[in-house]
Amino acid sequence: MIGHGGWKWAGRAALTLIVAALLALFLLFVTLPVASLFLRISPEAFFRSLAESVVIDALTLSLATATVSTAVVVLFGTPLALVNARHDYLGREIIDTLTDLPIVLPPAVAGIALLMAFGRRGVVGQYFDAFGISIAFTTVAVILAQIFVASPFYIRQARASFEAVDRLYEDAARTLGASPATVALRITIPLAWSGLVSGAILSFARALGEFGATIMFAGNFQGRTQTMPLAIYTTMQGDLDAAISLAIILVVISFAVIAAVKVITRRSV
Amino acid sequence: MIGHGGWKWAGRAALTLIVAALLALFLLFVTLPVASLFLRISPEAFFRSLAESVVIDALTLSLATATVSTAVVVLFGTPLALVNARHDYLGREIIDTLTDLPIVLPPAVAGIALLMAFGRRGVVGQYFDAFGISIAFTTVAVILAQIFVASPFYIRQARASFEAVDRLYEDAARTLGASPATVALRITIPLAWSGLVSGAILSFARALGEFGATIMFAGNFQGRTQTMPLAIYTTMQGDLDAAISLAIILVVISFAVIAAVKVITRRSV
Amino acid sequence: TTTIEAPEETTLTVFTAASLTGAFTDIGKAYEAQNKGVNVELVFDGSQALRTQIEQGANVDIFVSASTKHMQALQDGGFMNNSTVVPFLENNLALIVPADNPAGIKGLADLNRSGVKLVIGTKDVPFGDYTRQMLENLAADPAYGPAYRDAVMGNVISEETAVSSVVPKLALGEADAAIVYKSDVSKDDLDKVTRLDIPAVYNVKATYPLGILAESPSKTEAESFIAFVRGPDGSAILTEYGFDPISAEQ
Amino acid sequence: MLSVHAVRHLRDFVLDITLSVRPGETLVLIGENGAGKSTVLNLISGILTPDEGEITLAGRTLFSSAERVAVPAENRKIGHLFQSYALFPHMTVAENVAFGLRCRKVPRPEIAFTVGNQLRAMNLADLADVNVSRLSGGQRQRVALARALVLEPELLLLDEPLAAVDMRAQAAMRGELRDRIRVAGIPCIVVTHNLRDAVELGDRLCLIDEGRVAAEGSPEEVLGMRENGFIASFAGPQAP
Amino acid sequence: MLSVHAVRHLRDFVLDITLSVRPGETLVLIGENGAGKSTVLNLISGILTPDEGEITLAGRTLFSSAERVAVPAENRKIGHLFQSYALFPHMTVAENVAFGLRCRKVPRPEIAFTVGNQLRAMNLADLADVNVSRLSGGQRQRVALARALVLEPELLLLDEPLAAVDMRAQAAMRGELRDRIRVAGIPCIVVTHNLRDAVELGDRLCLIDEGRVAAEGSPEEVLGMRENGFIASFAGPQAP
Ligand SMILES: Nc1ncnc2c1ncn2[C@@H]1O[C@H](COP(=O)(O)OP(=O)(O)OP(=O)(O)O)[C@@H](O)[C@H]1O
Ligand SMILES: Nc1ncnc2c1ncn2[C@@H]1O[C@H](COP(=O)(O)OP(=O)(O)OP(=O)(O)O)[C@@H](O)[C@H]1O
Ligand SMILES: [Mg+2]
Ligand SMILES: [Mg+2]
Repeated sequence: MIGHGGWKWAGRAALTLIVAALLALFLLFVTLPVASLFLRISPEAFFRSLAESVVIDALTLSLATATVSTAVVVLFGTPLALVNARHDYLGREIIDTLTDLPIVLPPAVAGIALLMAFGRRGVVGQYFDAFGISIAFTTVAVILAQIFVASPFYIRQARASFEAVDRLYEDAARTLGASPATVALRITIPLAWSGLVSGAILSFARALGEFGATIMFAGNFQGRTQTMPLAIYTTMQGDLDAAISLAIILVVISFAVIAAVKVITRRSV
Repeated sequence: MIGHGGWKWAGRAALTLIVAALLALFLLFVTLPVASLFLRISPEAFFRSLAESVVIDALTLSLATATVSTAVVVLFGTPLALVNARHDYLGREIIDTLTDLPIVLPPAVAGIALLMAFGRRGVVGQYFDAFGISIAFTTVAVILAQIFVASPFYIRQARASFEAVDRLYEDAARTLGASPATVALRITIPLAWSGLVSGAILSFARALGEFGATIMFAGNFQGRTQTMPLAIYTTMQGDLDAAISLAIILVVISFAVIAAVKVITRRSV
Repeated sequence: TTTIEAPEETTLTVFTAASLTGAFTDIGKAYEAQNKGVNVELVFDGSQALRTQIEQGANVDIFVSASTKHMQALQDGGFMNNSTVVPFLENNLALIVPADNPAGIKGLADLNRSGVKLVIGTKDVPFGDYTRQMLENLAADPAYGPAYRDAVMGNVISEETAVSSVVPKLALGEADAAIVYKSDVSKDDLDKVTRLDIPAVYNVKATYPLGILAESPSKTEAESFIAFVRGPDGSAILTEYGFDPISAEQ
Repeated sequence: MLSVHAVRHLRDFVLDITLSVRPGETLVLIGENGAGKSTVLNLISGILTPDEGEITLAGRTLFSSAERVAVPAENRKIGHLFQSYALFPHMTVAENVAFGLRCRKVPRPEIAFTVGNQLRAMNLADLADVNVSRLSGGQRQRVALARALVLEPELLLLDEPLAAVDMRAQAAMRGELRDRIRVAGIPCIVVTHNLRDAVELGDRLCLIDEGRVAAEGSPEEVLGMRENGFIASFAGPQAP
Repeated sequence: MLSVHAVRHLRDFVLDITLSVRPGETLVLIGENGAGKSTVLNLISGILTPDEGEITLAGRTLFSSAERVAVPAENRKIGHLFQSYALFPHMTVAENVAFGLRCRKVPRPEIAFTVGNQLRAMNLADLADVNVSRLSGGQRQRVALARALVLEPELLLLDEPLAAVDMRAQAAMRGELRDRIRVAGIPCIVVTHNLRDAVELGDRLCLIDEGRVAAEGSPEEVLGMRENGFIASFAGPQAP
């Protein structure tokens, strides 16, 4: 299956070519729209946007909140996925499916749901409010919204990766004196590493792009809750081209962050 | 690590309890908002909604389009992920990161990007238009929007699953006379199965919940492009409770579909 | 103008309908420039979303709605300080077409031609509701008639929930025409989209109300801000953005 | 002293074994493929849990269904060489061997020293920094053995420890293994299909058949039971 | 007739081997762990590609760097038993054995018949529907052997084929293997660390050392080279 440039292959070239063409088509389909965005604006307009305070605020907020929410998702999602991958308890599949639900909720509905749960009048939020803690319309709300919508992406992939790890290695580690925590940290997680990174990237990307739940649950306050997608939306009300500039900034920065994460995590394994 | 109800454990109970409590908290966080939605409406209102033609149209359209778009994503994404997992070519990581980009685009921007690529005046769309083919505002546009936003979720997970398959099995299959296609179909894909299913579920769920790109690229027309999320958003403008009913319908149906897929695919392995 | 020297900074949170994004951003800046110590925090979203947020407990001083319906709902719910709620703006519908106008639309009379791709609002959002009222007005006029209305509705390819998803479709030339508010086409977009006025006889006026929230802790500052919006400076900005301010004396 | 009584229901038969091994003694398990030899080792090391029974090692109860005790595998201090090696694929040879010491929080310099010695003793020093996925079959087995031995466990369980090791190294390792066990004075169980292992390592031989002890005794005694078909072919055409 | 000349750069040394095996002949490869025995088999079966060289089997050129030919592994018609078995973990025993026949599009009833025979011949009939992850080590190896043999390949490459098989089955399988190779009249290469395999299966013996052929000849000849330390320990204390 590994290419041998120049060797004779028995009639497999045609198939390879067709597959390659189809894949190129698909790649084109995914990248062309993104590329079209770039055609629309001039480099000057792009760099001008980068210097605006709204953009700087929004970009900082987006990167900070997406990082925090991804960290929370990884912190809680990893043990959850590990438990679900390794322990067979009653109701496991139900919990597994429950954790997926946020994906199907249209984000605006997710925002309403979050308000109804954690808002000042919410099922739980009212008790927080009694202690003077309000969550909605704060930066914390942005993070919660992102956790809510992005967590399934990490958890799902983490579970699949953990399931792919052969138990034999865990058994061997235990006979060598590793406690369950050590087994998880030193054996299972490293062996599932590429899947976990991949899931974290998905989740981070989803958090960065989150719009509907954030604007509903956290509101649209510059510097506090206005992330890049909200800034893009707000700009779009007046100036489509400026909004596209912002979108390109988001795409470029995300691309850079994701690529960097891939390089860093690959090296460390 | 497997529980032994009733056996003495040396001081591990406390740790287990703390972990369990944290996980329960996290689960609560994810499920509580969804549950809050349920508190909001009465069962009668719910069943009344189910019978409305808008809802039936939207639900049918949603399920049909999400199924088609997931199928397309799986069809194209599987070979792409396999190639990226198994072949090391120049630019592989760039292509890999490119396929992720749709996640970070806020959906509305994704919709604009799709218009700019495949719309009447789009980079590619203008040539289609010359042949009298128009994509925007059709059911096809709904499907394209879903493919665009949902494909990264499948491709990313598929690649991680393929990478987790030991090459030894593929080598053994080849010495037994299996062509590369047979190896992929009979060895690699079955061994990566649970990850692939998991990725397809993510992608299906994301397609079902898709709103922003759809309304921008396909518009909002009952029976043609009005999927459930669009119907929910439209209803929300007039009647929040009715919108929540619709959201619950979407959640329940999605839950059922995802659970069914899990059961069916688990059995077949 | 009076400069109120507040001992510490007051923040006024103003929930503003998305269609006022440009105008209120300018107004906010102008007001802050004149009133040191007051920080105007503007939050833009659809009126319906803002209403939901208020109902769910958002801390807001002023609500500026694009429709009387959502304001009324909040008044009925006891969220507003009812005596402060006033209509302050009018807006009219306008027909917009892409700058190069591929379908050659010169006015309402062209909207019923077959093949015209028309985008309007859904009946639940104000601009969609008013569009339907306008079509009824046209149907009642023998010059157009019910057949005209039906043909126009037959040309609708999408019923949008927000203006923000309409204008890009026109700006990118995807649709041939749309009916939105006059003010929805911003200065920046005027090179991509042409606005055609709709005769006043058929047009439907939208009224924008604003008001102070019952729970607002900064009622005096809020009143002062509203006075500014309705005063000469505010009106000038609003007019510039295509709105018709209702003068405070009425 | 290790003493084991364990019952466990397997797919085809019920495994029901009673064994005891004295410190410094090596018990060799022989038997057909699928007789349950590896399962016995798994039950002892704690990878599997018996349905019933009792396992004690050096006075500690590791498992007792009567007292509801089950010491987790990581606290049993048992060195277990798996039949399929189970080397950690994400680590180098040295990291694999160091793993157990790290779990015991041995200081780093001491780990380096101990591991270095162990690798030299097993002729693996050249391979210390090689990733285990790049080893030959026999090299893997030696690494797995080194990984178990370096912990100086209180009991050694070796599942076909020399099957993939080349002949020259086999002879050397067999000698080293025997010496180590004698010196350490710990009990040891070796599973093998190799007559030389049985004769040269075993103080006692135990034939497992369908989950039960079919014969037990000194190598001479057991290998002398020519009436048993398995032993006849194990001992080979010529008498041992 | 198989003839091989292959050069490949490995981590520690350059493998450079020239071999030939006649139909019906069995060549036994012996050598230290890491000498390159498994690598030779991988080069022949097409899992690895030589940097240089030529491989021909029964008149077909399988690989030639001069002619830029590299027949893909799946078209080489070579039965390859891997040292680590490589049984497909998602299939039962019967499905594993049937895999190659299915790839060749043999009709289903014929597959069932052939696989049934093969399983019976290898004493695996009881395990036909068992998932391979539930097999013992020796059972696995037998399944892997059955999977390679059932295809009636034009060349057999067996990497330590009996290492994990129990003694009784070893004797039987060794006999069966020898008969099969004779009857099929195909060349066969066996890697082993077992003296009995070498003596009973091998028509010729070849000692590999650091990627090169260090000695070659009839078993008697090679095992007689007592001056070679490896052979001395391989052949054991008593002469073969
Ligand atoms: N994971 C498992 N699940 C279910 N059954 C298993 C499992 N592993 C092994 N078995 C079955 O249990 C029985 C005993 O297996 P075990 O591995 O203990 O045999 P063994 O004596 O070690 O054989 P070998 O000499 O081939 O290694 C066999 O019948 C085997 O098929
Ligand atoms: N995947 C690999 N990548 C790099 N080097 C490898 C790989 N597999 C094996 N090697 C190295 O190549 C050399 C030859 O290995 P090979 O597996 O052919 O040995 P062998 O003769 O079969 O040994 P054994 O008797 O232990 O099975 C060894 O030094 C080994 O470490
Ligand atoms: Mg075994
Ligand atoms: Mg080998």
